Amino acid sequence: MIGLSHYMILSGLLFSIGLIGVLRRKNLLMLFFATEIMLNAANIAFAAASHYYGDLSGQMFAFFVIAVAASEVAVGLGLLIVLYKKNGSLDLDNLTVMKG
Amino acid sequence: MDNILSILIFFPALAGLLGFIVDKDSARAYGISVATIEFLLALWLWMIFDGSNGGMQFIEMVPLIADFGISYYLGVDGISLFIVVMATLMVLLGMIGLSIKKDIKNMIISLLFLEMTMVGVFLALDAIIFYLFWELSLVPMLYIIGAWGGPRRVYAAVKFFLYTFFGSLIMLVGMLFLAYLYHDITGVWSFAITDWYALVLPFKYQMWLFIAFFFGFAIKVPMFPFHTWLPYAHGQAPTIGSVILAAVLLKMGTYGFIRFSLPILPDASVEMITPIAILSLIMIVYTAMIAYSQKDMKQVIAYSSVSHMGIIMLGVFAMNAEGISGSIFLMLSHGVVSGALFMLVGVIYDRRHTKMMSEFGGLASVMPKYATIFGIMLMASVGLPLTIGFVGEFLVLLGFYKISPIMTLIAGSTIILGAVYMLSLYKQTFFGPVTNQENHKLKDLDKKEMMSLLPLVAIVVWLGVYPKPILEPIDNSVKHLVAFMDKKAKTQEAKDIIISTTLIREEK
Amino acid sequence: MENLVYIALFAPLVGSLFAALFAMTPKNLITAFVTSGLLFVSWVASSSLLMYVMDHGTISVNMMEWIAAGNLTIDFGFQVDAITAVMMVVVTTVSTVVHVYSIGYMEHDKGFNRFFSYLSAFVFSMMILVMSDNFAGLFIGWEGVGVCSWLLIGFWYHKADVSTDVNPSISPSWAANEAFIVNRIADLAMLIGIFLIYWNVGSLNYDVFFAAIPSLENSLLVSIGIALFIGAMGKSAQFPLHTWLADAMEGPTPVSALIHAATMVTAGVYLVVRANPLYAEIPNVSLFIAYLGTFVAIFAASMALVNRDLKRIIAYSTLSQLGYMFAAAGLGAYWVALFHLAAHAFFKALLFLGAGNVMHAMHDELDIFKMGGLKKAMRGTYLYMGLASLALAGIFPLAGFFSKDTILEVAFNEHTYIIWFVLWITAGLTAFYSFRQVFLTFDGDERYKKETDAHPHEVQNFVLVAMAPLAILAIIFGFFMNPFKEFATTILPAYEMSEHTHHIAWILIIVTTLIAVSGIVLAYKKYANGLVRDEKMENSFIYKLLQNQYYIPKFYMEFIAKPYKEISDILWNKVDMKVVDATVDGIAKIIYFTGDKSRKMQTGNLSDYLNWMGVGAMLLIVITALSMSLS
Amino acid sequence: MEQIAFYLFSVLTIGLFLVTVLSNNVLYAMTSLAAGMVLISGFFFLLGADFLGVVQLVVYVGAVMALYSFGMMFFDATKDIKEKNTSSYLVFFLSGMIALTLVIMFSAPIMGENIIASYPIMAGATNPQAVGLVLFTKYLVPFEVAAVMLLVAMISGIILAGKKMDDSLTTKDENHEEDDTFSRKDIK
Repeated sequence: MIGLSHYMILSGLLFSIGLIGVLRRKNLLMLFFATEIMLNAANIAFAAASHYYGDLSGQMFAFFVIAVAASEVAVGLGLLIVLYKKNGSLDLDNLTVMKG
Repeated sequence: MDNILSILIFFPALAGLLGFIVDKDSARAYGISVATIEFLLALWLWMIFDGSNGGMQFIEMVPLIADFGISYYLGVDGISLFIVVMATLMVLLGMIGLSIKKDIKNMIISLLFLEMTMVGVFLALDAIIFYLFWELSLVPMLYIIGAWGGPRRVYAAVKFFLYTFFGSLIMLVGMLFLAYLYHDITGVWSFAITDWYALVLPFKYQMWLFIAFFFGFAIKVPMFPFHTWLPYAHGQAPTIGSVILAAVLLKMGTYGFIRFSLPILPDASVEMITPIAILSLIMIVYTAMIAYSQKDMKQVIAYSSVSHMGIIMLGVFAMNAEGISGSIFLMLSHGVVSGALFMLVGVIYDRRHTKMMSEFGGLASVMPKYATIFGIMLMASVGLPLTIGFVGEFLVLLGFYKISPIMTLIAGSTIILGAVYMLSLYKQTFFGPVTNQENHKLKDLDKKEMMSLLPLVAIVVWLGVYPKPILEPIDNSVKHLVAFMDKKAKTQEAKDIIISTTLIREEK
Repeated sequence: MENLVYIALFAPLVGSLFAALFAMTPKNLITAFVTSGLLFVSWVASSSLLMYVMDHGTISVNMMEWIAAGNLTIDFGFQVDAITAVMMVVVTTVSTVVHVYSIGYMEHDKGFNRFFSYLSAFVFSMMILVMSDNFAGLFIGWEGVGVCSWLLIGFWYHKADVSTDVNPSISPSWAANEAFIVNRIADLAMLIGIFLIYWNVGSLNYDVFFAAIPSLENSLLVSIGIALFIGAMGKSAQFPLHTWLADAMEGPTPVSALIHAATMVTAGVYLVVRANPLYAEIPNVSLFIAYLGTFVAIFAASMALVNRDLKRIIAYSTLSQLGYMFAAAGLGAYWVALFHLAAHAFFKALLFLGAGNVMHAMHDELDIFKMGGLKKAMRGTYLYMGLASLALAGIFPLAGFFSKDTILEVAFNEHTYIIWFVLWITAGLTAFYSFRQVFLTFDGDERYKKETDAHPHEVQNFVLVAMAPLAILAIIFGFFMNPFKEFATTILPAYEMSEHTHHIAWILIIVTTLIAVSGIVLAYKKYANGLVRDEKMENSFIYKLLQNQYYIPKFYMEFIAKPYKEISDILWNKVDMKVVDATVDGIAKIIYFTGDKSRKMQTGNLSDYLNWMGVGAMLLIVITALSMSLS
Repeated sequence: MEQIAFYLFSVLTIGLFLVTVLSNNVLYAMTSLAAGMVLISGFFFLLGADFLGVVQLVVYVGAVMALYSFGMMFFDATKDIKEKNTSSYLVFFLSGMIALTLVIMFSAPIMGENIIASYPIMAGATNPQAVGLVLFTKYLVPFEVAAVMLLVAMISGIILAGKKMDDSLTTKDENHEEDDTFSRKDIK
């Protein structure tokens, strides 16, 4: 029987994969992809919790997470385009204006 | 008038806001008139104050954040009343003697805001309000030192700010913990100091709280070894800054001990008498010696302030009415005297733009009035009887004698060492032939300076000869406090000490 | 009668304040007249009080409350009893004379008005000292006279510091500071005594304290007695706090006469006499006082033997006579001490004022080796000084004879033969140095013509007239010994000689007179016909030792003043700056340094930031996991 | 049946996402991401959250992926991405540790025993119905806010992406080159 723990572990693994992406990749677009993975991992956890506790709040959260993700993509892509126009590349290593 | 305390606090600040629209040339006159009104208000408060009542008077209370027991809570008793009067007086006289030309408007406004915070600290009965004013007082002072100070003003101002700020943050933690304990015991939140008075705390907590408060207050006093910000601040601050700093801001520390540590944590206070007394003794002797080796007049007075604050601390921890009353009186007298001395150094600095004693000599021949007033203040500073300095010093030493004769003997060396550095200063500056040609053409005190100094001379003599109008209300409040501490102390040991320090030995 | 008390007390204050109004204006004779007049008023009031007290006993008045805190209440209370009345009359007499004298002496001084203001302020302080009915009031006067003495010693503050070879006192301002600081050391002990009294008796009033003495433990009384006596030692310049007195001669001569001979320095004696119920209870301390007084008597006399400074010789002789007074007081003969105090005040003030005349004539030259033969020019002064010196030497029938002789009798009576012997020797020394000074100054060849360009002249007549009361008192005061005794012993314990002493009293008198006379004769032989310098003696060790005051000032300078300055400098430069402040700055620097180092973490590269975030996130998760598993 | 589906989906999602994260080619990465999203909606269906599954499909696979694809047109997607991965050790260590701790935490049988559902799933209503009921009652305000947020995001996306749209990147670059050549000539 599949329990809550299974989903949680799966979600944890997916989240870690996303984290690997966030940490490893230098291309901003790939970072976005990795972020999406992490968000989705969280969504699975929400949905699973919602299912196993019989409470709809988890689904509601997942729903809002999706909304946020959508907005993020919209704004983020816009920013990426601006950035690309400015720099001609999406490589993070080129963005060091905040060097202290 | 029920809201006199609020008026007293916020009148200068509101006037300061209005000050932004005052013309630059009339800013000083505006400031003086505001400070005069404020001083008259303070005097009026004194007039309507009931001196025989040792408790809080003119209480104002408006809940601000009811859930956490934070309220706008003011009150005045004999302990705080005179410090407030003194603070308003020193601001007024400082403004009269103000010789700064640069950005005078900003200076006046800063001073008025500073006045609000100072009055607020002494009138607040809610810990949060107290803390607010306590921290706010740093801001105008930082500005005054940083904008009008000497060549190393930025270093001095930052050091002053960070050092005292560090201490008060620890104090804030103590306050929050105390409020938490109060909630734990009574089930309601309250930051009112008078509520905290009712709290009987376990000894272990008292010690921790005492240490937390100690950091906040001790750095402000400043106690050895936390005193090193003071010489820099005084050395670099403009005259008015030094005057206010020495006269009022330092008193916040010792006032804090009396208002918080003693009544809220009586057992810990009794326990800590010896450590604090040792620190105070080091302060007294050590800084008196350092003062002797200074070459800058202002530094001498700055270090002498530390030395005198040591006596005040000793009096606070004498645990008897004589000592505590004496130390409060000494706070006032030190405020008046050191304020006057700083003004006097300012006078000579305005003329010569140096404060080095080696530059002077023989000033008594050139500036007799100046030398006379300086001499009177000097004598008050070394605690000559019939000047204001003696009463407090005498009472403090008398009070502390009951705790420890040996320590009193060491502390009493202040009357010798104080004379040593002060007379040495006076001799180097005022006596001997006029060696420096530039000093020949120095002008004696002008009207403006006389206006700001003569009232202080009058006070020095008046309160030295007849301290009763001030000493009596102070004493009533202090007796109230000591009786309260005795009632509240938990351990028998502390009770014994508090009782025994007030008793005259019975005849056989 | 209350009004008389207030008049006697406040007349000098009014005079002082009046003169202070003119302090910064050029010389104005009115200040001198007003202050002198008011002092005369005070003298009249004091004398009438003396009469009144003789008939009616003690007067007490309470002016107002001064300090009240806790259980402590201190009033401005004044009481006039026999001791006080005597002191008041002595003080006002001498000070009135000195005031009038000063009109002549300070004639050309720029600070004429200021001088009178200070002088009257001093008299006021002294009056408070003797009239107070409690120790706090005494302390007011005690410190007040200290300040006035500071002001007056440093009156010529404009003089520059010179090395001790030129002037052992360095400068007036230096001497003033020394006097003030040394006195403060003693005052601290006095304060401790006051605290002890308060915490054990609950009041500082003399009467309350004296009444409580029987109920107090002996060890406590000893502590109080010692503390108060140390206070007295400072003001009365007893060894080892004596160095300031000789240096105090830097002040104008009338000041030396009034403060450092007649009144202020006797305050210590007054205190011991006043506290006689205390000292009567603690015989050991009293005996110590007597021995110390005896020691100081001969110690100071020995220094006076070789000194060449006119005023310093008189200062040492003052010191020596104070030793006599303490010896008497310590032996329990309080009224004798008081009597000697009064007699001494008269003839010593006279001596000083005479010295002032000489100084005036010699244009401030003080070296007696450079004088000689002045009697031609200054007959009146010669007379006065000779008279005063005779009195000082204790020659019948002058005042000093009676008082000093009684002290010797007392010493004999108490079977403290060492004290008697030392005091007896000192009597001889006293006679010798007094007349050495007189002869060197007034007799012999006129050395001043070679050594200086002074043209000695007698002072104005009114000055000589003003000095007359002192001269008369120096002559006749001794005959009042019996009435004085009667009067004083209404308050003080009556000291009676034993039968045995009575029997041999006349032998003692002869012996004492003999040594005094032989001292004078020796001085006459050696110096009356001119100065013969004895190189060998002047280079001898003892001579040098005495001339350098046993090297005590040097010792204090080298081992107290200089090390104190050095330690202060070290504390400031090394400890405060390099340790305390450096620690604070060090902490700030560490914070700054870590900030500076960790700044490099801010590469600006988002990827690095993300890595750091990952580290942080992991730490948080691990902590959460741990805390959850633990709980 | 459920178990089979769960494990199948799990393996596939993990694999696909790993491809996304590790691939150097944007196209592969995006494709595998889209596939992974679809599979995640499968989990939602498995968990009975039908509505959420549909939303996932519509929003992610439909809208988001489309946005990415359009976005990619601006960037040169055919080239392999060259990155210098300096500290992949750290990355894998960190992520591995996090995964490990998360797994340990979530597999620990300590949590969630006494959680009480505040909005229980209504019996007899289908999932979309229940979602609708909760969404438009309890979560109405957040819902509206989310809507506004989406609107704002849309506008900002348009504005950001539309900035300087009138001068194209390629022509701009050419112009620059021309400028450069001109300037070079001038110098010569």
